[in-house]
Amino acid sequence: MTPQSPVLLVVIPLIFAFLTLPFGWWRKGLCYPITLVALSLSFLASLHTLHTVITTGTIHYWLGNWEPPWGIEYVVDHLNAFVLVIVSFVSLVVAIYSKRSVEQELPEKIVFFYCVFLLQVAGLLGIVVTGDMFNLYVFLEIASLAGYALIAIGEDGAPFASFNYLIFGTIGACFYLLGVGYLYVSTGSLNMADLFQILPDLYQSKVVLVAFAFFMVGVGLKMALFPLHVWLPDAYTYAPSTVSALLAPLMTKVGAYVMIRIMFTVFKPQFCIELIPVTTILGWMAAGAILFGAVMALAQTDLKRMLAYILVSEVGYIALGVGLANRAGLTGAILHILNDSFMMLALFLVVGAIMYRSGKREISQLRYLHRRMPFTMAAFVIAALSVIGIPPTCGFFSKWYLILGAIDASQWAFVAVLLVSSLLNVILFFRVIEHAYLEPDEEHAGGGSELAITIEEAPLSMLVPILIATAGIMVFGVLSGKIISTVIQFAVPKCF
Amino acid sequence: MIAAFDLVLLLFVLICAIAAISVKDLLSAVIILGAYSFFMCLLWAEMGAVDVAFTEASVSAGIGTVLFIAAVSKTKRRSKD
Amino acid sequence: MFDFILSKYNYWIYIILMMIGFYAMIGKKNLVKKIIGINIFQTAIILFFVSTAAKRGGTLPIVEHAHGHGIHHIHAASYVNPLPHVLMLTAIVVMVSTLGVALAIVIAIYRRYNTLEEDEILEQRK
Amino acid sequence: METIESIRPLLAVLVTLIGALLIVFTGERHRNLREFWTILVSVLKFVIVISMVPFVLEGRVLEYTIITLTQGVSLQFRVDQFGLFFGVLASALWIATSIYSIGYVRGLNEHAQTRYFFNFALCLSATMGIAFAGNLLTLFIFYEILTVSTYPLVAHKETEDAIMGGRKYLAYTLIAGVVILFAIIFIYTLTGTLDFKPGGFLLGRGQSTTLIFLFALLILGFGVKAALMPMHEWLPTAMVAPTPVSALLHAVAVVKAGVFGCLRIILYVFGPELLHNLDLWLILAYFAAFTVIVSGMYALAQDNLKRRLAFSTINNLAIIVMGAALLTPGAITGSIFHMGSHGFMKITLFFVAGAIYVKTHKENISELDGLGRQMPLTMGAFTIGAMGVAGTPPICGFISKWYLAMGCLEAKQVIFLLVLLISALMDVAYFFPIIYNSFFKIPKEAINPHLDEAPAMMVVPLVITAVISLILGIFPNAFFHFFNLASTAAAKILGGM
Repeated sequence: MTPQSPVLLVVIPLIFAFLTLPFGWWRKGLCYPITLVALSLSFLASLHTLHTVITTGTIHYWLGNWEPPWGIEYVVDHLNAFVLVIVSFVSLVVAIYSKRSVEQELPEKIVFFYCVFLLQVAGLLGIVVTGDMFNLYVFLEIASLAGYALIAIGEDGAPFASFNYLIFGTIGACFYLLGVGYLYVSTGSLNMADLFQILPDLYQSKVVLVAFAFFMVGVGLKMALFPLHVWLPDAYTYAPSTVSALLAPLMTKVGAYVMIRIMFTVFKPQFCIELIPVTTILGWMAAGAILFGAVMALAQTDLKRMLAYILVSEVGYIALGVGLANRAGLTGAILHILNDSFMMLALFLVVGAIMYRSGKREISQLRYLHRRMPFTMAAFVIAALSVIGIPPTCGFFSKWYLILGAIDASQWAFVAVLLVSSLLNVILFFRVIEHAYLEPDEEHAGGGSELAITIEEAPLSMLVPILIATAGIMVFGVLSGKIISTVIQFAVPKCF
Repeated sequence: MIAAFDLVLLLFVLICAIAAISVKDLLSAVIILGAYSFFMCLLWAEMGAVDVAFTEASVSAGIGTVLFIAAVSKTKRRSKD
Repeated sequence: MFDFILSKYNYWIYIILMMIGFYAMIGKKNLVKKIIGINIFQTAIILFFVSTAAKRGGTLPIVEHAHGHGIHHIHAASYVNPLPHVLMLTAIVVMVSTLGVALAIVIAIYRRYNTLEEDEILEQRK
Repeated sequence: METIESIRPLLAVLVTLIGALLIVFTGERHRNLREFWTILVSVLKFVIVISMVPFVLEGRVLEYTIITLTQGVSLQFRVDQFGLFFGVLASALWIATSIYSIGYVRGLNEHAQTRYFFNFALCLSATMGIAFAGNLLTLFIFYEILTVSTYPLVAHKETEDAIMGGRKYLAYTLIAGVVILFAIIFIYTLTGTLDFKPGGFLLGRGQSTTLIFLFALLILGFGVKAALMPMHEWLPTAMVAPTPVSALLHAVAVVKAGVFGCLRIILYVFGPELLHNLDLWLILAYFAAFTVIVSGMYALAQDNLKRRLAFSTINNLAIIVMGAALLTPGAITGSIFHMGSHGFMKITLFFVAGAIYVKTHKENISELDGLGRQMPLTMGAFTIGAMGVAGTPPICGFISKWYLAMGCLEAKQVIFLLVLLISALMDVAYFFPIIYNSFFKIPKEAINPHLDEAPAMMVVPLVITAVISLILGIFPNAFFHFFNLASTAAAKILGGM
C-alpha cells in the first residue's frame, strides 16, 4: 500500500486555500488559524514522506491509479523529499510570522492574502513532488501566479515590479512549456523516469538539444540566475515583508531544484557534462552571479534591496555547485538549498520585523537598533555570519563542500570566486552591523551614560519564527554531517 | 486538413496578431485580439483539436476579451505605441 | 527547399507568432500591449502543440461504436494524438489566469501612476 | 598512546558558553550577579582543565567526538600535552583577567558592560576549543568564532578610532581565515583526513610544490593572528581596545591562538621530517627572525605604552615561531614553554598599563616619571614582567630563552642565537628606561608622592601574575606541570622522527 502523504501534502493547502474564502468572508480572523492548520498538516505529511523515503526508498504514487507513462506520477526520492520538508517547514514558519505583519501592512486584504498564500505553497510543493514534466509546468504557473499576486499587493512600487516579474516569469514558463513540447515530440513521453530511459538514444537529436536549451533558459528565469535575474531585486524589495520572506527562500530554491532534476534525472549527467558543456557554462554564469550579486548589494542603501541582491548571489552558489558536476559540488548545492532557505528566511523575517516596529529599512537609519530589538538583531548577526560563512553556522558547511568540489574539479577560478565572495559578504554585513550596534557618539565614548532607549522587541508571533530560523541556522550547521549522511548523499544523482 | 483553408486561416491569424500589437487604440487592439483568438480556434478545430478549439473560443476569446475590455475601460484607451 | 518550408507551414507560422508576441512583451511600452503580447506568445505555443498532434487525414480521437458492437479494429494511425490537446486545455486555463492576474496588476498600476506607459512610470518613480 | 573517552574537554568549552548566556540574560540590572557568573565560570573552567592534567602527564590522550562533520572529519576534541598546555595557560589567565576586568570597567564606568563580558566569555570558549581541537577543521571552526567574538571587544569604545581598529582587525583576520580555509580543504582533498598527529600526517602525500604552497598559505593565515611581520599591522591598531582586552588579545587568547595554530601546522600537520625534506624550516626560521629584529626596533620607537607592549608581543611571538621552526628538542620545548611564560609576563605588563590608565589616565611612556613612588606595587610587578621578557633569571622568561638558545645550538644555527641575544638586548633597551624613570627620575610636574594604587580588583591580579611568573622561573613545574607538558609534547613530536 502506497502512503498517501505525497499527494496529501499538495492537496491539503489547495483545499484549505479555497476554505479560507468562505470562512474569511464569515470571520476574518479565521484565515490565520486555517492557514496554520493547513500548513502544519502539510508539514507533517512531508515529514512522513521523508521518513518513508529514508526507510523504504523512493515512493511512486500514481494519481488516480493511472499507470505511468500515461497517468501523472508523483515520484518522491531523497532529493524531493528533502526539498519538500524545507518548503513546507519554511512556509509554516512564515505563516506563523504573518499574523501581525499582514494586519499592519494589508489590513483590507487578509482573506485574499491567506488564500493566495496557501495557493503559493501548494504550487511550490506541487513543483517539487511531481514526476511529470507537464504537471510541473502547471504547478510552476500556480506558484508563479500566486507570487505575482502576492508581490503586487505590496507597497508603492510593488505592482510595477510585479508586472515586470510577470513578464519575465511568463517568458520563463513559456520556454519551459516549449521545452516540454519538443521533448514530447521527440520521445512521446512526459514522465520523467520514462524520459530518463528513452532520452539517451536521442542525445544527438537537435530537437532534444533545443528542448534542453529551452528548459535551462526557462528555469534560469524562474530561479533568477544571473544574468536572468533582472526582475528579482525590485520584486522582492517592494513585496510585503511576509511575502518576501516566503518567496525569497523558496521560489529560487525550488527553481534550483527543478534545474537539478532536469539536468541530472531527466537528462543524464553525461549529456550535460560531456555532450554539451552546459555545466561549464552554468558554472561561469554562477560565478558571475555570485560576484555581481555581492557587488550590487554593496551599492544599496536599502537593507531589503541589499538582501535581494544577496539572494541573487546565493542562487549563484547553488548553480555553481551544480555546475561543478561532481559529488562534493552537488552535495554542496543541495545542502545550500537547505541552508540558504533558512538564512534568507531569517534575514527577510528580521527586516520585516524591523519595518514592523520602526517602518525603516535604510541602513543608515538602523542606529540603536540593538537596544530596541536585541533578539531580532542577534538573529540578524547570526544569519549574517552564516551568509559570510563563519563556522559553525550552516553557511560555512555549504561553502566547505562547494570549495571542496571546486578543488576536486581543479576549477581554481571558482575557488577564488567563492573565497572572495565571503570577503565581500563581510563588508556587506558588517556595514549593517556597525550601524546597528556601534554608536560613535561623543557621549558614549568611554562614558557610562545610557540613552533612554527602551526595548521595543517585535511581537512574540514574529519573534518566535525569527528565533526558529536562527536556531535552524545553528543546528543545521552542526548537524550538516548527519543530514548529508542520511539524506543528501542519496539525493545526489547516482552516477556521481 | 485542407491546406488552402489552413493557409488562409494562418494568414488571418498572422494579420490579426500584427494588427493587435500595432493599433494605437487599446479597445480596438483588444477586439482584434478577440478576432485573433477566434481564427486561432477555427484553425485548431480544423486541425482536429475540437476540444482545444472550444475551450479557446469560450475561455480565451470569450472571457479573455471580456477581461481585457473591463481592464481597458477602467484605465485608458489610448496608447502611445 | 520550398517544399520543406511549405510542408511545415504551421511551425513557421508558430515561430513568427511567437516572435510577434515576444516583441510585444519586450519592445512595446504600453502595459496592455505587453499583455496582448503574452497572449499571442502563449497561443503560439498552443498552436505548436496542436500542430504536433495533427496528422494529414487523421480524424478526431473518438472511437465510434465502442460499446456493444464487438471488437473493432482501432487504427491508432488514423486518429490525431489527443494527448497534446488535453495538455493544451490546461495551458489555456493557465493562460487566462495569467491574463487575469496581469490585468489586475495593470489596473493597480494605473491607479497609482495614472498612466500605462512604461517610460512615464519609470519617469515618475525616479 | 592510550586514548580515553572523556567529556571533560567538551565541558571546558561548554561551561563558558553557558556562562556567556547567563551573562546576557542577567544583563545590566544585576551587575553583581553577572560578575559572579564570570568569576564562577572562569574558576569552574580552570578546575575542569586542571583535572585533565594527571591523565595527560601519564601520556594518555583524552578524546571526545561530538558529531561527524564530513566524511573522515569530526567535530572532535583531543587533549594532548600541547593542547592542554595552552588550555591551562588560557584558563588560568582568564581568572586573573576577569577579576581585573571587573575592576577596570567599573573603575572607568564603561558602557555596554554586558556585551563586554559576554564576548569575553565567548572568546575564552573559543580559545578552549582551539586548544583542545582534535583536527584542523575543529580548530578552524573555533578560530573563526574567536575572530568574530573578539571584534566587538576591539571596537568596544565605539569611537572612530575603535571602529577603524575593529574593521582593520576583521579585514586581516577574515582574509586570513579564508586563506586557511582554502588550505584546509586542499589538505582534505589530498589526504581525506585532518586529524592532528604528533610529527605530522602529510608526509608522503602530494607533490612537494603543492606542499610548499600549502605550508606558505597556512603560515600566512595563522601568522596574521600571530602577528608575523608583514601581517602584524592590525595588532598595534587594535590597541584602542580596553586594556583587559589588550591583555587578553596579546597575552592569551588571540595572538596565542595564532601561534598555537602555527605550531600545530608546523609540528602536527607537516611535521619535522617533512619540513626538513622540503627545506622549509630554515626559511620559516629566517622569516620569523626578521620579525624578531624589526619588531624590536619598532618597539623602541613607540611612546604609547600599550603600543610598545604590542610590538614587544610581536617580537616574542616571532621568537616562539622561530623556536618551533628550528625543530630540535630544546627549541621546541623552549618555544612551547615560552608561550606560557610570555603569557604570564605580558599579561602582567598590560595589567600594569591598564592600572596606570585607570588611576592617572596616562598612556604615554614619557609621562610616567616618578610613578613608581605613587604605585610601587604596580611598578614592581612591571619590573618583574619586563625583566622576565628580557630573559633575566630567575624569572620564567629566562628558562624559555635558555632552552631556545640550546635549541639554536642543537640545530647548529648560531645566527638565530645571535638574533635571540639581540632581541634580549632590545628588550632591555625598551623596558629599562620605563623602570628607571618611574622609580628614580624626578618628575617635571608635582606628582602625588603618597601611596595611591589602583583598585584592589586590579592590583591583586597583576601582583599574582607577576609572582607566578617569578615562581615559574624558579620551579618551572610548579602549579600545573607546565614544563613537563612542554617537554613531553616536544618529545612526542620528535619521537615520530
